[in-house]
Formats: sequence, structure tokens, C-alpha cells
Amino acid sequence: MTTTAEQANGWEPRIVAFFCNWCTYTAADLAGVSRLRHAPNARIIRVMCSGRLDPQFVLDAFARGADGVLVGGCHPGDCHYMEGNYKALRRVRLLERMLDGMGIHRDRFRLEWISASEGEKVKTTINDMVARVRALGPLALPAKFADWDREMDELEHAVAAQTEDVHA
Amino acid sequence: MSYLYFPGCSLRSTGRAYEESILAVFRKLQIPLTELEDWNCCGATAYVSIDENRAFTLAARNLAIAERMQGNGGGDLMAPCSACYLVLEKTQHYMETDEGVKREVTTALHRGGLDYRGTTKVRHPLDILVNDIGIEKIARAVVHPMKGMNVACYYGCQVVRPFQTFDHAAYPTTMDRLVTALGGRSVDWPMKARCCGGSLTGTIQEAGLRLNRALLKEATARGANIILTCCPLCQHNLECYQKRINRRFGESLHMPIAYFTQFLGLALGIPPRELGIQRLFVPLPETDGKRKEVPAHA
Amino acid sequence: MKLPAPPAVRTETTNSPPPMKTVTRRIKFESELDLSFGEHVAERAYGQKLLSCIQCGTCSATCPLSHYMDYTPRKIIAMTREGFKEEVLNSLTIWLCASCYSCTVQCPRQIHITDVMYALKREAIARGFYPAKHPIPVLARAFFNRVMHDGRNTESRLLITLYLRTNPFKMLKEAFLGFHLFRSGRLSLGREHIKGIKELRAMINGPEPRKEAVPL
Amino acid sequence: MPERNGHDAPRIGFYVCHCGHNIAGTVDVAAVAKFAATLPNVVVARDYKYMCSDPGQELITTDIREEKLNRIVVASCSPLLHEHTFRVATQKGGLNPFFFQMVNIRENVSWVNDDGKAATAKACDLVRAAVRRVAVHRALETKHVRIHPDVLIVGAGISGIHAALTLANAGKKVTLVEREPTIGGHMAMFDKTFPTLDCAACILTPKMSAVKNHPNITLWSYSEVTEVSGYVGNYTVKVKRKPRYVSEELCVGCMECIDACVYKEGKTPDEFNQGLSKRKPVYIPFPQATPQVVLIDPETCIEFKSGRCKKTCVEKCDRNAIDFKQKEEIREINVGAIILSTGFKTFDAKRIPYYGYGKFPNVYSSIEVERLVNASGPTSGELILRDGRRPKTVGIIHCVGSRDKNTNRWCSRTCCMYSLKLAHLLKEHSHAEVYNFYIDIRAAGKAYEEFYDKLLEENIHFIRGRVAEVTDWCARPEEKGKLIIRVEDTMIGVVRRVPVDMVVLAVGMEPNADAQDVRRMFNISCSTEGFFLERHPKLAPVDTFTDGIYIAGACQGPKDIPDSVAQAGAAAAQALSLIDAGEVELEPNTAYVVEEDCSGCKSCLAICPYSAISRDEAKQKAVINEALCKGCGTCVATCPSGAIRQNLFEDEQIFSEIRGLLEADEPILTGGEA
Repeated sequence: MTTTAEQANGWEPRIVAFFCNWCTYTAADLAGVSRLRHAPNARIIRVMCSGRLDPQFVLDAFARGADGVLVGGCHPGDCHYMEGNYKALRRVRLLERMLDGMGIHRDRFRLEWISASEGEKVKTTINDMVARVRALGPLALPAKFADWDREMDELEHAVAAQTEDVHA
Repeated sequence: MSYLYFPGCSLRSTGRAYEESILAVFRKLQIPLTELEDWNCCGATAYVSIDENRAFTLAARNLAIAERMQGNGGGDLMAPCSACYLVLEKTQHYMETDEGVKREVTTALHRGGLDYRGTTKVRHPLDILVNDIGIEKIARAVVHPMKGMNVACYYGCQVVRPFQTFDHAAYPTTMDRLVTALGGRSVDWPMKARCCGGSLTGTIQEAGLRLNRALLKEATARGANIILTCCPLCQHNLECYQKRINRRFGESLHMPIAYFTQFLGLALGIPPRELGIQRLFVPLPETDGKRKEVPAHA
Repeated sequence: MKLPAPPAVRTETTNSPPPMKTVTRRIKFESELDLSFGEHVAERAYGQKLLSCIQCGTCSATCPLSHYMDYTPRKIIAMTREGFKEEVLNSLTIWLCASCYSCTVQCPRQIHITDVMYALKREAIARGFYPAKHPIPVLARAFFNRVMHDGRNTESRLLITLYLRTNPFKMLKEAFLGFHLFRSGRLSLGREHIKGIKELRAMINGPEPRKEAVPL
Repeated sequence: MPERNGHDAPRIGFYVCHCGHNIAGTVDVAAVAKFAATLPNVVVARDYKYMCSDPGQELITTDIREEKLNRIVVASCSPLLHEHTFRVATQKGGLNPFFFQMVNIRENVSWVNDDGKAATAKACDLVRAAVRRVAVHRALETKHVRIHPDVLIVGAGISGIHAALTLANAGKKVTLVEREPTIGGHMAMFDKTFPTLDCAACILTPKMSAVKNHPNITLWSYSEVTEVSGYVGNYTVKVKRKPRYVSEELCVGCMECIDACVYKEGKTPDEFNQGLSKRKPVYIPFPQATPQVVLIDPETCIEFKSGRCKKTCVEKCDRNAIDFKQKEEIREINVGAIILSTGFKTFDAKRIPYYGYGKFPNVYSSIEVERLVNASGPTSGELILRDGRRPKTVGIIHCVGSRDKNTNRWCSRTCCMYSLKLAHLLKEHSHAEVYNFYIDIRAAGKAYEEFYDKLLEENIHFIRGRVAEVTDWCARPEEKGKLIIRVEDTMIGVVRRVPVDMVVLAVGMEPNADAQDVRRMFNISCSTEGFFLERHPKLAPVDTFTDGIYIAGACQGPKDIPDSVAQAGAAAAQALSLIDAGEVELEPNTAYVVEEDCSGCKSCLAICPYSAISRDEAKQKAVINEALCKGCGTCVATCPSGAIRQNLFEDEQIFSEIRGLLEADEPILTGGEA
């Protein structure tokens, strides 16, 4: 693994994790009860079902500076609400294509089925995700937005200046 | 279906008959084998006593070459010697599960201009013959059913442990099924996966001899008239030390020890000389139909 | 530290216990132990699993050689865990292990006992805890030299080296067998070389000489 | 005091819990409180030893009054554990309980991190998110639903029987469903029970007939639950009643038909006797089976196979109970609570081939030996082996399929004690030398150690060592014809070969083969091992994550009879407390439609698994039936115009949470990979 400038500055991946209440959040609790140490980079947001996952949550997380987004739901067939996880899966597949189009690497977004008994899987999934995102380096969308805004401003100024010239 | 072939050092010396019979059988079954290019010693047992990562590197060099050759149309890597098979599998296993091993070995490979991504599958000929080619196909090709052969199938230790997945580690049955399909009778005995002592016959000989004695005696007691092996070291130990065991313990053991590929070759009608039968010290028993060639210096 | 004599196998040990001649005082003081030894070995045997041993004895009972050992494999694990470093590294057990992996596949804690034995052999060699003419370390070293020279090993040469280094008289005992093997074409005195030996040496020796085992 | 509605500007009280050393040992709680104090709207920020304790909760209620707080955030353990506790505290202080947000800094932070700095940083991020979120919380009303007073119990082993009797005696109507033709479960197969050695039948059969005769219990044996729907207090359950081909109402259990069957001898392995004897196509599992009704096995009955049987059974039955045309029936019932007591299965010893089970006839599983020594068993209690011999030496191997990572890693808890019991019984029956091969003797129960002591005094051999192999390979002439047990006597430090005539494998307890299907049907979880998962290992051992569904007995984990009975009583009590409350509070996390935003596109209609959404054709708008909505939120995420919202999980609230997590000015400094 190469050491990037960001890592030298103490950059750490920031992962936002959306976990469903019944399986994956419970599994994360189990990981805690079993004292399974894992990377401290993931921040969990609890939703009742992975079906509640609005693609906008993912986009918003990236836009606000997340380097990766992890979604955890019950295994197929195990959804507490019968089929919410299937709905999540469909949305995630579409969203992945969208993220591809935006140039966001596939390793930055991940859907995992983790049942209430799979504390170990919570640990390995988070560690693996953090390692992958770490290898990719920071996404830093907010900074890019700022750059793009500045470029836009400059462009507008340039255009404005030109127009002035023409009319002058 | 084709395979890369890793002979290993033994098959070029004490295990020559094993190599001869493997090549003959695969030729007969029309399964192409390509010898691994410029293979090196697998890094077996004794070497690991010095330094594990260097031993892994030795094995990994072969895995890496195999991976490169697979890219050019080679198949899984076949390792007939149990020790080679185990060491190659073990290297594969630890490179998959242990970050430290993976890092060190990969760095070492890079120094020699090689890279390994971890895609090589290590296979034993027993596994290939029974699970890829299939017992039915082999049974159809039998021309000399091995009637009258009461076979104690001896798997030895390393081929069924602990990383392989094709058979049970303590009670394997793959070879027994093959023997039955060839018309032989497989003798059920409890020692089929019990260690022959490996290199102990050369180092702490008394212990090694005793292990072999137990194996030979039990096979005899269960009515076997031949033991088949799938490892050059097992074959060597069981066969070459029989006289010494008889002298040392006052036994009268006289058990032919052949490679399972020799047995298979005979059933397929391959001439004994092509299978290296003449290299065995104890003559094979007769089948009901046909008398087998007896080596000159029995 | 050297063992007094090369190993000899005393037979029927269970039936003829050695007569008790002297009264021996036996006690272990905690200060004589090396409490970090267990973790040290565990690390070298790929993971911490040996610490989870429950002393059930499956390894000893499944081992085909345990009845020749001075300590059963179970005891070796217990002693390693508790830091009986000298006893462990001086034991015959580690040299009797024939690497058949019975214990490893049957261990209810999935401890890779064979790899623990390897780790202990390495430690013993690195610290000189073995008799000078003990055949196994010699075999291991001869093996290594042969492979570093040619990339492959020729068993006959290896055996000859072994016997010359340990017990030249054994040569005579084995000569008869050697003759048979040679006649049947199963013993070649020739040598095999690989083409990429330079690269191989670069891989194995590395840019800087590597320590064989890290001393404690 | 009226609840404040929280429309005023947010005044947030923040509390971080030390949880003794559990949180404070890793997370710098004082720093977290200090950090929280700097966040917008936070008026009070405190740390306290145990927030869930009375004084901890008092802190919240007092602050609400004195500091005029209108929002509460507590950073402590998992909301699955104490969210309710703190909502109640919030309410006590005079606020709507939903002006509360919990931060999990124990399970999600302190217990999974060693690095205090990284843990504290993570805790701070989570706190910031919660503070953001709680500011946009709204007051909600808790829903109440009525509870149906009947209870379903699935599985009629000792646990199910005990729970059923407990509830029935309290006047509740119970439907007890059992898959097998008789109730009684594994206990009915046992001969004696440890440590008292009283006979299993003597203590069980009175309870079995009490079940049969109780006016409040409907017993459906030979039946299986096929479908469950509904929610706490209002479950609808479909039960398949398998055909016995004998009318349960007419049959009196005289068993004349069995004698009359054209088969003179049984030909089918008897399931109840573990295949040690044969039964006929018409049979009853055992003489005291409950209900006392025979059944016909269509797989082996000649009438079913060829239609040309003389039907001597029918001739013999003077009550005309035999009915070859009986069909499977599906019954539907409504219940308020469900108790699952589906039990366990014994470990299949064939999975450990080196013990020779299935290969050597004289290797037995412990459950077979239970039948073998049972006075009503296949040999009437005489110890006759499969090869007709009587054993002179017996070896009992403990921990077969227990404490072994290659099979099952857990301790099955009962095997030590039942092995001791069997050792005693075998010695009593045969005067054989009995060896126990054990790893550890676990005799932790009332009078258990005393029982072990008794066995030691009986001169039973105890060899500490896990057996490596049972083999017929004999090394000595005297071993010929014996089974040799190879084991290290770890106390003496030597490998021993013990020749025996009979080997008993003390097989462990496993989840039922269909435990996964059952848990899916009842919408509960399983632990890693596959046993049903309790809501909390200590504080809610018989509850599940699905309200109104309770578990009892060995389906939750290996258990002996006293523990199963105790747990069955607890499950019955939990069900009783639910039913007797009459109604139950539901989490108000349902979805609702904002009419003016709804375009009537119907996207949501198909997506709801509960058909809770319909379309008001007049208004051309979606309508959500709040009673049917379970609150998954899938429709909320689906609605293209954002017209559907979810209480407790509003978009605004989740966006605030995301924003809170990520708005750190500085890059988050953490300690690297765990």
C-alpha cells in the first residue's frame, strides 16, 4: 500500500453505515458484546429496514464528505418486513450504476447481508471496507464541490467580462 | 481437460515408478499433462524446520509459474507426491489467510521477477482421476479386471490432511472406490490414513520401523495381498524396510507395495514395463486371469 | 545448551518403567519460566490458536509417535503456554513429530499443532537446543544447502550427506538397500539443476540476510 | 403535567454514561460531555456513572424541569437495550417521550475499540449526529392495540407441556401443537433422570395426561404450523393437521388393530426406539403415548401401497376408527402470544467417523442407550447388544459433537450429567466395568456434584482425555474381538488403549434441522449456533426480538429438564403478563402520506408487503392504513415525490444525522486499523 500525502496528514477514511434494526444493527451489537475489535472509521445510522434506504441518503453522505457508504440488511428471505431487503437491493443496483457514472469507485459503496448472529461478519466487513477505501484515498467531495464552484465562478466572471468587452 | 504436472524431486529418484505409471495412465486416458516449466523443490518437511517463509517462497515460485502457464492454457497443478501436495496447498492456504506470509512471500517472488495472485489450484492425481475424469469413465476403459487382488488402500497422512477437501482426513474412500471399479476388492482396514513415519526411518529408525510394522501386519491380518499407496515416501518406507522389520521383530512379512497408478495402469492394459512394475522389490500377486510380470531381483 | 546424547528408542516403555534409584526434588519456580514464550511461539505458528488449548489430549492419543515422546504433544502445548521454554526446546518430542497432521485435523480447537511443532523446531535450531549429531537438524540443513545449490534435491546425495554427518557406520547398514534401489533404477546419483537458480536464490536470500528466528 | 410540544426553540440536555468501566474505560466521557456542550442548542451536558440507574434517570427529569429542556440525548448503550428506559424518563420529566435520541457508544464504540483517542472521536461524531437529529424530532402519540387472550405453544416436550399447563391453570386458552404423533418429546424416551434417578415416565406421564384432559388446552398432535401472520397481540396462525388415518375422536387406544395387522412382525425401524426395534404400519409410539391414538404409516401400509390388503385392522376395530380416506386439514387460529418450545436434535455421531458409529454395531449413541436401559424399551431394559452379547466393559465417550470446532463448538451442558447417569445405570444393569472418557466434568447444578461423588464411590473409571479413536485394530491378542478406545490419560500423561465391549457416545444437542425455517416463519432470529436467539442473554432470556413471541427449552440452547421447566414457566409468565395487560403499546414508527404532495402515481401500492397502502380513487391519493403498517419505511424511500414520510425516521431526521456525522471541521483523527 502506498502512503499518500493525505495519510501522512492523518487522513482516515470516514464510512457512513446504514444498518437495519433487526439484523445488521443487532449483529453490530453482538460484535460489541463479543468484544470484536474493528476499525473505528464506520459510523452507524440505524434504520428500521434496509428498504428504508433512500438513494439520496447515500448521495448526501458522499456529498458531505463520506469516503465510503456501507448498507447492511438481513439476508435474502430473512427480512423482518418480508421483502424490504429485496427492494433495497434493487435500488442499490441502480445506484451503483449512477455512482459509476459519477466516477465514484465501486469499493466506496457496498451492500452486505449480515444476520443478527453474524457479529464476526460486521467486524470483517467494516475492516475490509476501511482497508479498501483507505487504499483508494479520500473522496473529498466537499472540497471538490468548492473547487467546482470556484471554477464556475471564474467561468462566470470570465463570461461576464467578455460580455462587458463586447458591449464596451 | 488438461493439467500442469509438478513431479517433485522424489518422482525423479526413489519414486520413478510412480512418475512412469502416472504418465502412462494419463496418456492412456488421453489427458494431456504439461510439466511445470523449470519447477523447483517444493520446500517440503525438513526445510520448514529452518524457516517457514523461505519454504513458502520455494513453493510459491512453483505456484506462480503455474499461474503464468495457466494464463497460457494450462490447467490445475497436479502434485503426485503427498509432501509436495501438502506443502503447495499449505502455502496456498497461508497466503490466503495470513497477511504477513502473503506480504513476505510476494516481496520475495518480486525479487525473482515473479508475481502470484493466488489462483493456482493444487490437485492430487487421486482427486483428478476420481473426481474429474470419473470412476465410470475409468471403469469402462478397464481391460484386465483386477480380480483376486485384495487391496489395502493406503493413503498415508499428508495427502488427506489438513487443507485438502476431496476426502475425509481420517477415513478417506477415494482410492477404495477406484479399486472396486477396477475389479479389485478393497479391504477395509483402520490404518489407511495412519502415518508411515516419513523420514523417521532415516533418522530415528526404531520408531519408523515400528510404525511400518504395524501397518504391514494389520494389512496382512485383514487379508490384503497388496497395499496401494499414493505417495513415494510411503511406498519406499513400506517396501524397502520389510526385510529389516522381519529381522528386527521376528516377523515374516512379505507384502507387495505398489502405486495406485501402477495398479490402474495394469487394469487399463498398459504393459507392466511402462508402469515401472519391474522396479518393485516384492512381486505383485496374480490376478485370476493373468500372471503379472515378476521383477528379476525380488 | 546441548542434549547429552543422540536419541535412542527404548522399547516397551510402558511395561518396564525405569527403576527409581534416587530421590529427585522437583519444583518449578515462576522465575525460571519464560512467560512470553507461549505467545512468542503462537505468533510463529500462524495465529494465537495454541493459547485456546483445553488440554483434552486428542493430539497425544491420535499421534502415532506419542508413545516414543518424552512429553506428549498435549504436554508440549501446556508447557509452551506456561513458559517451560528449556524443557520444551530440549524435548525429543519435537524431533519425533513426523508431520502427519493427525493432531491438526482432529484438534477440537483447530490448533495447527504440526505447525506449532515446526515453530518449536525452528526455535530449537536457532538457539542450538539440539545434539550436535542429531540427524534431523542436519537433514534439514543439508536439504536447504542442496536446494540453494541446485533448486532441486537429489535424495541419494542428501541421505549420503546425512549419514556422513551423523553416523558414518549407518552408511554400511544402508548400503545394501542402496544397492537394491540403484539396481532397480530408483536411486540416481546424478544431479538436477533448474535454470532459474539465480532468481531463486534472490528470492530466498533476499536483499539482506534474514534472521532465521528472532531470539527472545 | 401536560407534555410540552417542543415547538419552542430546542433546549437540549445531553447525558453521557460511564457504564462503570465499560464505556469510561475506553471513551473519555468527560471530553465527550465537554464537546457536547459546544454543540448548538445544548443547554446541559453531563456525564454520570450509570445513566440507567434511578439517580441517572432522576438527573434527566430534574434537568427537564429546572433547565426547561425540551430535547434529551443520552449516549450510553444500545437503544435495543435502554431506549425505552430513557423515553420513560423523558416522559416523566414532562416531555413527549419521542423528544429523545439515544447514542450507542458502548456496543458500537467502547467495546469494539482499544484506542481511546479513536473511540472518543467516534463517540463525539455520533453525539453530534444525535444532537442534530433530536432538534428536528416531533411529538408522537403511542399506538395501543388490543391483545387476543389465547396463546399458541409450538412443541410439546417437557417445556411446551409445562408452559401449556401453567397458562391453562391461569385460565387462558392454549393451543398446543406437536409435530410427532405423541407429546412428551425427548424426555418421554428417557429411563431415569439425573441426579435424583427418578423415572422419567413417572414424573412426565401425569403431566401428559393433564394436558390431554385440561379443558383450557386444545392439543393438536401430529400437526405443524405452516403460516404465521399478524403482530403482537394479534397473530393469525395456520396449522396443518396431518392425517393419522385413525379418528382421534373414536380411537380409544386399545391397540387391537396393531395385533390384528396382517404383518405378524414389525418391519419398519421404530422411530421412538431409535431404530433398535421394528414396528408395524399401524402403531403407537409407546404405550403411554398421548393422545392414546394409533396411527397408520402410509409408506409401509399394504392398503396404501396396493389397495389390496385384507384390512384385518378395520375388521378388528369395533369403533370404526380407522379411516383410510382421512385428509390433511388446515386449521386457522387467532392468538395474542406464541411460545416456541420446539426442542433440539441429538448430534449425528456419524459425522465423527473415527468413533465408528454406524460401522461397529456395538457403538451406541446415548439416546439409543436411553431406550436400551429403559424398562419399556426394545429389550425391556436388559442390556443386550446388537450382536446379542452382554457387555463386560463399557466406555462412555463424552463431548461427542460438543466443544469441538470441527463440529459444534458449544458445550451441550447435559452430557456430563446424563453420562454419569448412564454409567450408573449400565453398571447397575450389567455389573460391567464402566469407563468415562471426559474432558471436564461439568456438574454445576443442584445436587449434581454430589451425584458425581456418588459415581466415583461406585468405582466407575474416570479417565480425563478426549478419545482420539475407536478401532478394531488390536495390538495385543487380548484385544481381539473388542473395540479399542485410544485416549491419552491426561492426568497420568500416558496414551492408553482401553478394550471394551460397548461404546456409548455422549452426543451433544443441536438446533433442529428445520430451526432456520421455523425462525423465518415466526420472524425471529437465530444465534450463530442456530439456536433461537433471545432478546437479551441475561435480562430477557425468553423474549425474542419479535414482540409477543417467546421461547422456552432447548430450542434456545442446550438445557436439562429443570432448566427447561424453569424457562417454560418464565415464558408462560411473560405471555401472561402480555395478555393480562389487555393492550400493548406499539412503536409509532408508521408511515403517513402528506396528501398535497402525493401525485397518485401508485408506486407505493405494490411495494408494501402488508398491503397497508390503498388509493383513494376520489382524491387520487395514496392512503396508509396505520393499523396494518409495520413501519419498515420501504414506501417512504420509494415515493418519487417525497409525499410519504415515516414517524421517527423522517428524511429530515436522517439527513440531520448524516450531516452531524460528517460536519467535523477537522479531519477525524483516529488510531488506524483495529
